Amino acid sequence: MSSITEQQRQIEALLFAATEPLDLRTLLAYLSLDDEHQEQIEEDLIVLQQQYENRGVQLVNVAGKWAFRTAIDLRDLLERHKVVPRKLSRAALETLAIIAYHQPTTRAEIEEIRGVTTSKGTLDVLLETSWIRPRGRRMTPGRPVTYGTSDGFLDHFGFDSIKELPGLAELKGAGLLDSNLPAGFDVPLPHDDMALQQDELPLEECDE
Amino acid sequence: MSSITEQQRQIEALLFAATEPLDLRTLLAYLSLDDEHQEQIEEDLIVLQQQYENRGVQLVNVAGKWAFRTAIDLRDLLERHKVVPRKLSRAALETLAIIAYHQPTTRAEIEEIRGVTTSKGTLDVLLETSWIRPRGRRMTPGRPVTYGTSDGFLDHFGFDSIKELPGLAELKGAGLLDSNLPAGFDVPLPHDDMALQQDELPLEECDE
Amino acid sequence: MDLMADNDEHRNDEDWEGQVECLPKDASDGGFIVDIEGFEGPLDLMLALARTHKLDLTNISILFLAEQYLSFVEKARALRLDIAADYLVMAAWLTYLKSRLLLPDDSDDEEQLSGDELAARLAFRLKRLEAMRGAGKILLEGKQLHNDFFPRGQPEGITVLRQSLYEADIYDLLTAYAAGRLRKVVSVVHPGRERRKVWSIKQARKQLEKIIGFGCDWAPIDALLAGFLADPEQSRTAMAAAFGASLEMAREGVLELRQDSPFNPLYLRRKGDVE
Repeated sequence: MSSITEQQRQIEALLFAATEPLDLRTLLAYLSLDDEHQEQIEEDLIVLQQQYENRGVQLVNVAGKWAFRTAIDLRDLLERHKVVPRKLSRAALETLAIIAYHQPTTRAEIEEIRGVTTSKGTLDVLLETSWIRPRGRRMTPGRPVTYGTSDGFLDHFGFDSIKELPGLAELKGAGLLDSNLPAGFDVPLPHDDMALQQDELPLEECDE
Repeated sequence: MSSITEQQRQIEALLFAATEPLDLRTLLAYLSLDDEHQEQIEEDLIVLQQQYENRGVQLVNVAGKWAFRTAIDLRDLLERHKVVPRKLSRAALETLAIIAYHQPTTRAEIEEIRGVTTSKGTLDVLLETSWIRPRGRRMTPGRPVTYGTSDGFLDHFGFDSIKELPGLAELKGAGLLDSNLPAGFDVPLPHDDMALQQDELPLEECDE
Repeated sequence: MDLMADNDEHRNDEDWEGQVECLPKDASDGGFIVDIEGFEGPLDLMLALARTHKLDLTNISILFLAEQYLSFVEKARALRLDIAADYLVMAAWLTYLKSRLLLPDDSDDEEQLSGDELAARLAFRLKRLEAMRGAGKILLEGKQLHNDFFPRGQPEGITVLRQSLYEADIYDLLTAYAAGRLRKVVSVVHPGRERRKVWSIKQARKQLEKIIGFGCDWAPIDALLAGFLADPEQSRTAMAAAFGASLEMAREGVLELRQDSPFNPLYLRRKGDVE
């Protein structure tokens, strides 16, 4: 193996030992370094990522965090480790896709797109997977809860950010990411920033 | 990283994803190879072990089974110390104060002054603060441990000497004790001499 | 028109697996088995119809699709199937849309959307739903954790060791000391107090049996216990135990209880002797 600095060793060890992907802040804290060292750590991470590039284990970015994962092309070899996930119903999968591509979105908007009432159970099942999360409340009458995807979603599907959602550009181009307008208008991209949107209120403010 | 063969990649991924250390037989089975390949796999394992030798992660062989482990010298990195500020309970505060004023004092004496039993936990918490210390043993039946305050106590509460603890008059003046106290009520003048008192034995001499 | 003429394609398309039973199962004898339950709403039904007729969603004839939908609903109704309200609402709306599309647009109303615009909106919604379905499917076909890529099998984990740092200030310390000392002073003032007397239910019952043994008139419980209640040391415990005993005796049918309203005196009398 090529040479490795002590700090790279430490980062490697932390990421190997961690049970979850770690972000830069956490890495800095674990290494007892202050924010000034952020760039340096980022450089180390890139070096490590390159060192692992062709190996059976890879250093990947998920949800803005870093984690070691087995290489995708070895999936068949690892067949026996597969955890068969509970199969999502058609309604749940459809709802998940709508939330992912239209977030932040409300239950009413999901129903508008599906043309059918969404049962509470469908959202519950999705919340249970912890792939979606209630984000806030829309600043409209009734203050409906807005939903978005979580870091768990990105981790599970191996995306660094929701900008990597498959077909996002095509769907946007076709104007299909809009909740109301017919095609041909400028359509907002989904976003899962932790920060609330302009028309979102914090979840707690439900009085009124 | 140095070059890696496809089979080494596979072994690397298998050992990484495995939930327990793997022996050669298992590795062969997972790789769908027959026993003839045993030596070859062993060679691959040695190569991998060497590649990881100086890294943050190591390939170790425990009782004939192989597993990736975080490098021993980085173990400390995996233990993060976090300081949690905690408030002392009323009982602990009271016990601490009694020890401060009445030292050297035994548990029985503390209970006599407080009029309630002192739980072992209270003394343990105080010992944990390192504000009190066991001084010696009282020369009475049972040889009970005598407690006193430590330098840490003076340090924390900002005294140069234990004699600076306010006396009866000052406590009254501060309104902490009312003036209708029965005759004979007094507040001792505390002292925390390192030297044992006449009726104290060293801690170690617990054999009668 | 045979609504579900070519359904082989459906049977082979796993994406529509859930709707196979929505198609006519036994068309040979002319009977339709239509299970509208299998569809997830009117849009879903319309998408299924578009698929049946191999309609291109990007260039769809909403008029044609509307006719398919209406005829489907009509057939279902002819079979006297229960059709959920939203399917009927859609049917009514499509009838309206059809008329708007077929009749020349003579309205000058700027506010009102033309038939073509309404049709475009519907086409958009169908396309959007179809797109979301496709997206969900692609998502599942893509890589997934624990399925296509794996985390470390035995991560050591990073432990956080908590170390307590105790806080206390001198004022807390002195207050606690003074309070502790004072408490002792107060309790020392009453030394050697006798143990409080507590009535047991059994004891109270004995007393009650004695007292109500003589008469069968209603008597307030306070009066019966007057002798004991006079002693402040005993009044509470005597009352509580006597009340408990009286409930027990009432349950056994030995005595009766009466209270006219909450907080009013509780009356007791022996049962059975009256009449």
